Amino acid sequence: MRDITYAEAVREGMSHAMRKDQDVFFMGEDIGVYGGAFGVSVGMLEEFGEERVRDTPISEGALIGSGAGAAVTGMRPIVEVQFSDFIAVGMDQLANQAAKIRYMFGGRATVPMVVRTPAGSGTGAAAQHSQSMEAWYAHVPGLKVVVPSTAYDAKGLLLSSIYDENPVVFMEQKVLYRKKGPVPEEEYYIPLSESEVKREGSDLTIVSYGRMLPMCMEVAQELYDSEGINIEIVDPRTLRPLDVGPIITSVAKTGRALIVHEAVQFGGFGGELAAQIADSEAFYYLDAPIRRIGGADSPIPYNPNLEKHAVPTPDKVKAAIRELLD
Amino acid sequence: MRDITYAEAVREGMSHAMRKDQDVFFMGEDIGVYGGAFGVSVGMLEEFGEERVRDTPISEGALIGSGAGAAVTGMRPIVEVQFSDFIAVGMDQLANQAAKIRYMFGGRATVPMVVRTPAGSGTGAAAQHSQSMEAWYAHVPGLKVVVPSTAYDAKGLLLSSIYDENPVVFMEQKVLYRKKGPVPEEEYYIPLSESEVKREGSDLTIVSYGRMLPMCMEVAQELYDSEGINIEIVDPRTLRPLDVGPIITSVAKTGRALIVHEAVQFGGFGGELAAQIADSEAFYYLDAPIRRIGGADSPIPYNPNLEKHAVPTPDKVKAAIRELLD
Amino acid sequence: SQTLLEDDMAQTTTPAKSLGKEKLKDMYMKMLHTRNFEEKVAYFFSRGMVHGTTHLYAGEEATATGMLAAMKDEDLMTSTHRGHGHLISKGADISRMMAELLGKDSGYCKGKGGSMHIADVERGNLGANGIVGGGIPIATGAGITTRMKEIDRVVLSFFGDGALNEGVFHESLNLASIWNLPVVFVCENNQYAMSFSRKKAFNIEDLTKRADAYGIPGVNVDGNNVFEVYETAKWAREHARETGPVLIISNTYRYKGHSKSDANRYRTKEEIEEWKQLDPIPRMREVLEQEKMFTKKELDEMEKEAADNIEKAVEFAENAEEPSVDTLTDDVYA
Amino acid sequence: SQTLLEDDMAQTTTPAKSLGKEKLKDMYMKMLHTRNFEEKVAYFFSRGMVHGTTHLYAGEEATATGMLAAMKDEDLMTSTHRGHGHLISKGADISRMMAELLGKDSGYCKGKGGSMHIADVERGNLGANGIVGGGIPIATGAGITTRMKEIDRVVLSFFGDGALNEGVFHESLNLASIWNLPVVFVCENNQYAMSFSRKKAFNIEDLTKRADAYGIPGVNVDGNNVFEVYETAKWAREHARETGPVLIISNTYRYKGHSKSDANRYRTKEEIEEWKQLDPIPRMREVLEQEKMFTKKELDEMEKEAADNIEKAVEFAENAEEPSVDTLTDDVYA
Ligand SMILES: Cc1ncc(C[n+]2csc(CCOP(=O)(O)OP(=O)(O)O)c2C)c(N)n1
Ligand SMILES: Cc1ncc(C[n+]2csc(CCOP(=O)(O)OP(=O)(O)O)c2C)c(N)n1
Ligand SMILES: [Mg+2]
Ligand SMILES: [Mg+2]
Repeated sequence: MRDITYAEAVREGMSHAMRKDQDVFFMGEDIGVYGGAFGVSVGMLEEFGEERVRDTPISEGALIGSGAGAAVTGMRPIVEVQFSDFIAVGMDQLANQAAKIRYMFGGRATVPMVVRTPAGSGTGAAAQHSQSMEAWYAHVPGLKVVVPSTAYDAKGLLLSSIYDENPVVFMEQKVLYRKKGPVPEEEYYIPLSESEVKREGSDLTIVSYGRMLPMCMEVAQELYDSEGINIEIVDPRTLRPLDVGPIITSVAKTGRALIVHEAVQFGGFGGELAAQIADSEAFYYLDAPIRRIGGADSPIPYNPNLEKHAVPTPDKVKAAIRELLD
Repeated sequence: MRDITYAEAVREGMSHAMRKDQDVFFMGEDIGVYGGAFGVSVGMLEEFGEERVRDTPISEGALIGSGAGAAVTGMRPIVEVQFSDFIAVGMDQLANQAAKIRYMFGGRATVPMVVRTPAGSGTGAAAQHSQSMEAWYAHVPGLKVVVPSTAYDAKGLLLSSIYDENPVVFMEQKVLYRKKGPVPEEEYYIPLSESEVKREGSDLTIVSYGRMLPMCMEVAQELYDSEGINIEIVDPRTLRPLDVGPIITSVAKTGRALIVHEAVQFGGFGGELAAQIADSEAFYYLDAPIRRIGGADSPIPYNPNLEKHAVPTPDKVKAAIRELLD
Repeated sequence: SQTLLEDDMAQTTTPAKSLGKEKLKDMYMKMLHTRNFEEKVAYFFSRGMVHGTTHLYAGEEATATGMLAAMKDEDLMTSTHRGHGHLISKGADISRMMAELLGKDSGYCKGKGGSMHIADVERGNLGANGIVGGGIPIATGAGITTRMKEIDRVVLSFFGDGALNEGVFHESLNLASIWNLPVVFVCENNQYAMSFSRKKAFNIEDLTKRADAYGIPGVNVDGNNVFEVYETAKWAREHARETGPVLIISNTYRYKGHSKSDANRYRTKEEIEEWKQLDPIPRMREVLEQEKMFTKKELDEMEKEAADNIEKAVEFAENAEEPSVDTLTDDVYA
Repeated sequence: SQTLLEDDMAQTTTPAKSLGKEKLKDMYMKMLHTRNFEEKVAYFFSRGMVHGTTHLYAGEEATATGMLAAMKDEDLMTSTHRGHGHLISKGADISRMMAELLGKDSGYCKGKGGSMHIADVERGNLGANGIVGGGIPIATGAGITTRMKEIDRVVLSFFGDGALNEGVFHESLNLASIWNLPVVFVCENNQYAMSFSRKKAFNIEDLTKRADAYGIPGVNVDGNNVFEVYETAKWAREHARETGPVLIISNTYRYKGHSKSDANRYRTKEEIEEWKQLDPIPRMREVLEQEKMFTKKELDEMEKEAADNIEKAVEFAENAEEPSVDTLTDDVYA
């Protein structure tokens, strides 16, 4: 299997679907000739033409809302929001319209739309271009929320998202865009709402996703190599609807849970994860408190050093592991 | 002390501030001659005039954003968003502008604005007029989030919110608007970020706020009267910044924690509460899993019976208490 | 763009005859059904027999009926919080509408949507909307589908004068314009957004200036004259199909309070009475009589039939089943 | 509204003399500072010496300088992601700007904001903004304060052509209009929103039609002619103070890529070259020479001085302290 980047994997996922299915189209700001702010869609305008790769004005409300309208009437739009922070501009159309249409209409409509959007900090773009707001979307019944942590997952989860009948917020990870990993050339589907054990271990369970997942994998390997600590890592991949089973099973096995995400810790998705563990049979096996490591309680700062410290670092993760194992 | 309604308490809080301070003004949709969709501001136009009680067009982005702009330049605007669901329309201005201005500007600005908004279901207004989205705001550093559960708290917390130097989302509880309670006539201030033990007990801790608080109080009294179960109830009142101390202390004392809120359970603020308990010294005193009861995993339905079952009911709370004490 | 309401109000522009008896009867019945439906709902609410709130269309019937009479069955529509009239004119089943208002399982939304969310996607009704302006982007998206799939149809998007000041109105009209989408945007200017007068909400007298800002045609129409609305709608449909979007400002008036709890403090009884002189239903009847399309008796019979139909709908709805609590979390996901 | 760019471009409307030497020097220096600042920042970025991204104002200097030269110190301003020029023309300290770009503690935002968030509220700069159109409601709110406190000042709100299609533009201009707020809205139409051509983003040629929709004056101005901008700004300021908001469309062009990573695939070299023929800085210089306000030598000296000042700012910034990691969560709350 060749190695390609996370960004290329996303592009391949979109392209497979657009090649075989005329109902799939793609719209967003600067996705055409510019190739997307992060180069994800380079070449797609040339392959699919202006009708199916639609550059839009800067109008996030109409962008998300017209995606929903196209979806309800038979298309499968892929809507790119250039930075996930800008979803706030179209939040009503996402959360009050797209997410609720099916339910409000008594099940008599579907909204098969994907909102693809790059999330996270690490690019020096500061407070309004660096957020990880998955907790917002994950709180909205009717939405699905997917956060891929590898190139392989990105392609397979994106294809499943495009063919899902519900609105999916697909949160790509900016700083992973250039990270390479093995990805099959052909089309493949990773089912939504299936958590994956990304590393097996027995001493402690880390639940993490997105950009933090590879970081945790490295920390785990390092601690294994240096100290023989044996960490299990579970990646939920889809946050809503959440497949909590493998998380509970893992924590019941290891007796220790550490949750790591980039988003601001307070009110972040880690709260949901901790709460589900704390009210499951795993509770009875806990040998230590359930620990979370999330982002600092501040907007993302510009200064590179501050920015780095605004999100979980390997050092913080190691320190937490040691404390929990103590 | 006379009894007045929760809505009257809110009006009194606003009126005190507007009488003594010309910098305080009030804007929103239909707050003037109409007196507000829930009658909260009846009579205020007459007392304060059109300049200080400003009816606005239906433009939530400009409403919240111009509130922020007025606040940064020296006013203390009270902005009413007619139903809290509509905050989604102006979410960018709230979360990306108002909340972040101070930090982005290196602390060289303040945004003393209150966004008052009625939240919750129970009025038959269905999916787009019934939400409780406190978890969204509580995840945003820079915002404060206040949810008063009594008329007394409403007035005292509102006055503190108006005089706070930060943007505050003040989530009024629709179905409590007509509920009466003792409220002093004079001006008084309840500090933000102070949790209150609303009922003392020893067997189990309920953490609840807003509309669910009085319901939990009734359940607790009933169980005490009928079965001698002695429940302690803590009301955080301000969700961000959270005063978690009294919650931890209480759970450490009772060994059992039940969290009750109206908002959709998955991804709700209860996750944060559960997670903080599960990673505190109270963890070591827990005699049972940490239980949450939140809203159903659906938008709010129209049918009254379904609507009633979409949020925690006394029966569900009682059942959970019995289970935890078992 | 045409001249304003004040000038046009009195005149009927089209010989009704040309529409034919069947069509005219259909239109008149729809207006009657709407009026009777709303009166019945008002009664229910005044007696506390229905849950929630509702926004009644009484007084504005000519807009929905005139617009939809010029549309084809396959045309799509987005509606508003004040949507009963749109639904009835689009051919919705009044019984299932009433059942939805009573929160019943056989209602359009299985009792989950209520008045503000009635939809019937299969028949081209993409839904009422509780968010002011919320349906405008959705209509725009339906326009994208229509163009991409090369379907010969248009999308009709209703919204109020209040919605003209929402950001999504602006964004959507621009998008529809640059992509030449087949959308007929219809602003029902009933002079108020809840309590807020159009005169305070805008610094322009002629709301079609909003169309100029997107380079699309804007037309004022006497929204209480069903024939004028119809003629304009016919033209607009053709323009939308062949060229691109159109904005129609249909100038009309709401008789009832904004919603169930409205003391009407922001307007005068006199103003309401003045507008009632321009009631679209008697005005249509007058034309039908003048042009001798129907006899007085026939028209009286229609009126009775319409009232009876509403009673039947009520009976259906009252006897319909409540949804089971077990369905609470059904239909969140497909 | 005035005629469009294409017609006006060549002519200079004002005798520069009337402004006086001091003012003219100040304006010329600001344009030079801006250009030099941007060239320096471009260099830093091309060498990977700065973090993040940046949006350079080179080519558009006459708009900021002309607008702000007509304003008073006490006037307020909201800026954009492309804000360095606004700041410099508002009189910001170039050293503290540069320090902010390098993320230093003595930068305007203590290194927390960076290029996209430089603000100086005390001196009336209510901030650059990372959200397209994000500053427009804030300017509107500052207009409310100004009217309520009866302060004799105006608010200037800059934004790009791309921002014209954001919902908050629409909502804010309407609000400012109905409340007669003293806001001068300035659209810097540099022909592109990132890669998206104005010609594709709008179905109107004359963007001042957007002003008509709110019943406020709209004026096109040659944004590369600092004198024309200045004259328009003077008029606009008076109108805003006395009557209410104004929309100015300043037609100009950006020389550099949209941000650091831009291959310029959406425009041609020829187009860029054509616009460079209209470079606002030589055009100003030419007028200053023609009207004999300054000698060649004086002008050359100004150019050198401006370049030197930037070097000093760089030196200051490079030697400035990094913020301590302990400050990470400071200044979230007041
Ligand atoms: C985003 C949003 N803001 C406010 C409201 C509350 N609201 C419901 S209807 C209405 C007035 C709407 O006026 P208009 O658009 O003119 O329609 P009309 O009711 O007159 O038919 C308001 C303010 C809402 N439903 N959605
Ligand atoms: C709400 C929002 N959408 C998209 C972006 C990404 N973005 C930044 S600048 C820009 C183009 C802005 O164009 P314009 O307003 O014309 O200003 P210019 O860059 O040309 O000065 C875009 C799309 C953003 N920052 N905010
Ligand atoms: Mg109206
Ligand atoms: Mg531009």
